Amino acid sequence: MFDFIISKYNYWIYIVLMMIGFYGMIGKKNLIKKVIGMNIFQTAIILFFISTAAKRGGTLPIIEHGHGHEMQAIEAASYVNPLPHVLMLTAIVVMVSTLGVALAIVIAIYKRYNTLEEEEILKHKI
Amino acid sequence: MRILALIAVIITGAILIYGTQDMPDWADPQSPASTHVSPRYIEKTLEETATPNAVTSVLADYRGYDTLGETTVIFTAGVCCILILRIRRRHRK
Amino acid sequence: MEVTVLVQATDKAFEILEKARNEARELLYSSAKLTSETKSLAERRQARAFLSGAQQSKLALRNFTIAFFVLFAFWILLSARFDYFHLTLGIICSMLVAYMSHDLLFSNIRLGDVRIKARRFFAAAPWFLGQIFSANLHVAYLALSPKMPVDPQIIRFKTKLESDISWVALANSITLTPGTITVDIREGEFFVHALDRKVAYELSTGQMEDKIAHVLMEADHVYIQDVLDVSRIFGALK
Amino acid sequence: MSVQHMISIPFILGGLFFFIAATVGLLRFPDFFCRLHATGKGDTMAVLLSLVGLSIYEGFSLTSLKIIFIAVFMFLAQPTSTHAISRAALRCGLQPWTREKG
Amino acid sequence: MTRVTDDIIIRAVARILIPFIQLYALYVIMHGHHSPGGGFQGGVIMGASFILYLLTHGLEEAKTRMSEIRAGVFSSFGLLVYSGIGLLCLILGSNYLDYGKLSTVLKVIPAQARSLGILGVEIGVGIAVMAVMFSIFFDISTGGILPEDEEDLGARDG
Amino acid sequence: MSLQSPALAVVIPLICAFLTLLFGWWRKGLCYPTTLVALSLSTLASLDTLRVVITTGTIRYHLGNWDPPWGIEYVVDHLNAFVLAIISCITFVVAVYSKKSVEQELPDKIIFFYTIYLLLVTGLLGIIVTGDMFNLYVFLEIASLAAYALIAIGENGAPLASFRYLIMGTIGACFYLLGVGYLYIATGSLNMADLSQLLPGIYHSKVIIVAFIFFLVGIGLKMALFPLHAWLPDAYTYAPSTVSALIAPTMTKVGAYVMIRIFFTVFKPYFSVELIPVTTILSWIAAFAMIAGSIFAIAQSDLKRMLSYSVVAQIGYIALGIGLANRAGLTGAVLHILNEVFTKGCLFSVAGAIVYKMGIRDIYQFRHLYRKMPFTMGAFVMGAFSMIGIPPTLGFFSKLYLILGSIDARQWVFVAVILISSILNVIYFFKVVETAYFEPRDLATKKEKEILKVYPHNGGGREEIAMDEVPLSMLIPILIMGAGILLLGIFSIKIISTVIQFAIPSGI
Amino acid sequence: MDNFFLLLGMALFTLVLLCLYRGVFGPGVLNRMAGICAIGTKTLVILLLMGFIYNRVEMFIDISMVYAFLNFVGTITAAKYLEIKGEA
Amino acid sequence: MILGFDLILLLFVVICAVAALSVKDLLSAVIILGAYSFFMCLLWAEMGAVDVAFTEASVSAGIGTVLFIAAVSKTQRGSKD
Repeated sequence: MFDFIISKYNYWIYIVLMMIGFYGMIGKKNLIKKVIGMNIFQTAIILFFISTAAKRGGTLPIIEHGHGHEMQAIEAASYVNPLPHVLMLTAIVVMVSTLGVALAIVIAIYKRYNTLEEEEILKHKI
Repeated sequence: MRILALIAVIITGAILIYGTQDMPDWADPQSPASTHVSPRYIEKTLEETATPNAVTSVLADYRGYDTLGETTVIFTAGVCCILILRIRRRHRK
Repeated sequence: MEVTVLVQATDKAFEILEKARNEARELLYSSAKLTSETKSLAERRQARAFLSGAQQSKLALRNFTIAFFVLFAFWILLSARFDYFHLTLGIICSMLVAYMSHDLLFSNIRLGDVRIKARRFFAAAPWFLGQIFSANLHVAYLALSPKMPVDPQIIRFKTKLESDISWVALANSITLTPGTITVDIREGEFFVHALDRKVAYELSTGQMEDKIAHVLMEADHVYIQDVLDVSRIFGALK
Repeated sequence: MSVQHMISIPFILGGLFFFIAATVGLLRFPDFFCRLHATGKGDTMAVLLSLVGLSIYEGFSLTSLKIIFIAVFMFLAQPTSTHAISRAALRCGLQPWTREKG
Repeated sequence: MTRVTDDIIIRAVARILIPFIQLYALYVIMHGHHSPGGGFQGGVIMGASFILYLLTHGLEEAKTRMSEIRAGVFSSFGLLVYSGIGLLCLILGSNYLDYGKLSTVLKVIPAQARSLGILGVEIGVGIAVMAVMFSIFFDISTGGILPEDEEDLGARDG
Repeated sequence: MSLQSPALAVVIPLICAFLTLLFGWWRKGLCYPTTLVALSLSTLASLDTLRVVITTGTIRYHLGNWDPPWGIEYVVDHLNAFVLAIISCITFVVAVYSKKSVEQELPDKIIFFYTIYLLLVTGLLGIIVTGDMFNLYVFLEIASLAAYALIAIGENGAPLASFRYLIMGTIGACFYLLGVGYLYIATGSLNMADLSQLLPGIYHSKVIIVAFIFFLVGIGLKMALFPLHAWLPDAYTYAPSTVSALIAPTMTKVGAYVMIRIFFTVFKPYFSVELIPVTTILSWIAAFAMIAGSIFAIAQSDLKRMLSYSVVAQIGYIALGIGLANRAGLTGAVLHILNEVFTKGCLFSVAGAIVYKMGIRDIYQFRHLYRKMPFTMGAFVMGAFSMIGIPPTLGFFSKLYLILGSIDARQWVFVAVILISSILNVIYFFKVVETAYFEPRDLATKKEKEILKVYPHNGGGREEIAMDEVPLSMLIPILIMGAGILLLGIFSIKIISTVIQFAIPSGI
Repeated sequence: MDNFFLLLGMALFTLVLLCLYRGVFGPGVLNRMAGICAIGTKTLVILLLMGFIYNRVEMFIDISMVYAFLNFVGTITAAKYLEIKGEA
Repeated sequence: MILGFDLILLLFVVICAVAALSVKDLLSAVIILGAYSFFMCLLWAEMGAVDVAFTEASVSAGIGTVLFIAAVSKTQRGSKD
């Protein structure tokens, strides 16, 4: 059991982070807090993906002596898996785009209701 | 409401923990994720794209269409911000 | 030795030219007042162009060239690749950045000054480093000693330095040296937070300011600038 | 372990010492302005020493020059950001702590 | 957020740093092949440099370097570079985004052509991201309200 | 060129989106023509794709010329091509419709509106065409971001509705991404075809089950499946009318398409039907959605809100078809997607037209509308018939297939649910039709007199009401959609025999 | 030497934890900013240390440099906010 | 991956996440979120994902924080939870 927990500890932490972010998204009433929760949530998922890429004894996915003349055989096992990194680069971009749009909408809401608390906005009777 | 959120969060966490049990160990070099598709990227990146950085070659070439989508996403975000916020103020004179 | 002699000489020159400088400054102010009465931005811009006119346009190209070389050196430092492809890229990129922001990097520069400045800077650098080191020991002593003998206070003094770069140098040096950080600058007046009275007293002797003025050629600079400006303004007014 | 490495170690340890001093200062000093003394000065020196040590360890190359460049950059940026924060604090109306007021 | 700071130190330091940050951003874009980085990261840093300029020198002066109209045009232009390279491959008779086909135009081996294609794509991404980052910050920090005497993107009627 | 048409269908709107921004900076009036050209070209490309698929079978298009598990590929089979064609057609028609409405509602934002419009279409088409799990996520985000922004520029509570949609949509997209990650960690592949070959070996792994659950929840959020639909009514109600007419027919249906794709292509029917009983659960949820959505719709007096709840109910129909997981049921689901797209497009366009002409949305103010806008109301009636399922229209056939599917599955409850839901549909649509057509002319109650005072142009009273139809650029698209419902209904057997019967995933 | 760097990194992390105390609990925004600024400088060194442990310093220098740049930008922004709006 | 660093950083990340969500002052929350992003960046650099770390350092920690602060300056700073 202990071994089981130790061998996957990165995943446990990502689950904890994801729960924190998820709670921030649906449990908090302040709109900016929701956006912060969203940020944490998405980062947690990125952490999960990067964790899948990790490889014991692997180094960065940038080929050493890449531009040299000697073309040695490249061992795939000695480099970290690059594919999740690529996916997560895209996901980070999506994250920041969503962040920008969310903040723009928050500002639009604030212009209209002059508050950021969801309950107070609902009192306005939309 | 807050209790409901907490319950939803805990259910999600429980499902995730349930799913994690069957995952390969962390940083296992023999996991399917590291053996099925990805080795080719590392082994062939120099040969096929003349780019030592495997991440760049995958990003812009092997999966270049994703990157086009990614750039479109950010472009969309920029135009969205303009669309939502920007107001043209009339000339006073 | 040489350094102190130079300092004294420049200080002398400074004193001698103080009077002429004040007169020239009054003239400048009055002309600036005249121009500021013209309200519209375009006219003001024109007036500014008139005042700094020919020198500015001549300097733009030189600024660009110098900025280009500095940036290209920076590129080489970053890139560490010497094949033709990357060097060409470097030249293009440096030119691009130099074109975009040459007026940011060097607003007003003379080649002759740079050499002297560099020499003086390297002459003064050990002193600065020593100051910084002692500052850190001071902080470490304060932080680690059980009694923590701090007696903070804010002092203020007026500086005689003029250009913004020398203000920056002074403010950052004050921040890095023992027991003081620059908190605010309002119209040439420095607000400094000092950790105890002793450093506050040391600061008010103005040793730091003199050093900075010397290194950045503020004293000589004022002299040369005055001569140039006065003649130009007189010429313009006549 | 070559001579180069031997020389680099004291630098790095010196950097570590100043880091410790700065952190302790950050925690112990009585008010915000005094804490800024710790971060503004201590960290700058510590970063300088550590980076110089690391660049000595790396040996003479463009890489080590780059490391030195980071140190130079920090020398410019760190006091400036300290100044910016402290100025903001003063503009906010934060009163400095003095021994008389306690 | 868009007013000029009256702090001369921050302004001067920003003035000195901005060209270096910009050159660094270009370096990051161009050296995505050999070290971490690439179009996106470089574009973000470039955008950050303009944001720093906007923060320290105020809106009016920042507009002389990067206005919202230029940002809009640049963002479209960057994406056009990317999709244009893709279309070029398609016109040359291969699939969309197959840079290997560019070797017929560039007169190099296909692997090298792919490398150059990646570079071109990265430049496009960098331009677009730089402009969009500035644009988003511009909109959020001003709340989208443009100054009076400015012409908005598309103020002219057709 | 027809080999390239799947890529062109997506890339042309994308490139034209940038061009729209550039042209708009030059001349504002160029935006609308550019949009039309882009969408018509895209529609042609997608119709060409459909033709190629029908004649030669599945198209596999390798982007960047890399082989599938390594690169991204487009896989266009019958299902894809069919959905691609209908989505691109409807977006084109709505684009034609949009001109006047946008000029009235959003005069300042025309350039950005059309840019985002094209980007939304790009996203939707990209989702449909792709054969790669992660690529789908990227395009899903493009479409979603565009939708958030388009909804946020509406009136009243639009920003808040859009913000809620954003939060819910982000949760959905992230759950989807998490599902992709779980599949990736278990198999190491992202390609749908590759996954469907690798997955059967590890169907009993807990990782796969969790991934499936996350797909279900994530896509359920995106397609507003019943308990997760909370964001939808507000968002569709407050959005500008063109936006409602664009998003309501497309977004949720694309979600439904993704659900079919993942349930039956990525996971084999063996997994989703037999191994875990998720389709059974889905069909029960769908049954609740049908009833609840219709009941909510009855309670509304705002036309757009009523239609929004109707969307929830109709999503229930589609989900029921997916949940039944047999040939007739899936045929019904795919046919109902077609029906939904055209009907909801028509109905929301009519709602937009009424807002454009009269400025009213409350259905109790629709008195004598048929005299003022006979063609528009005719199209509305056609849409309502299709929603209810009156025989020659498309809705009848889709419901028929759903009922057949239920009978096949021996689920008599669902037959009853479909019938009850149809009756509820009759109730809420008849309310509108009654007010607009059959309300006696001189029987204005006190309340209605008040309303007439507020809206004096609503023709009330005894005087003869002149015909006052919307401009042609709005009317023609509405009529096309209205006629489309009828024609497609008449030719539905033909459609099923040429396309849909091949679109049913193998193994069912 | 790797172990030396590892130990050094651990020591720096301990310091970061102490700074994080100021960052999380520090009364008011300003103290938090000071704490997080202090974290920034330490992180920069840690990044370089990681580079030495991986034996690929030249890759990590870039990150460390961008870190330094953007930390500066962030601090200036926050300071400007406080300057305009005041501590409330 | 460097095991010791990994564990410590995961701890930091969780602390920062909790703090960012529980602080009442939005500006503080945003600044702590910046620190969270910095730790994430370190974590990824430590796992060998240099490109992702680079992106995170530039995007989340740089632009993200700046955008958040700009948004807070355009709205209000207090929060009820």
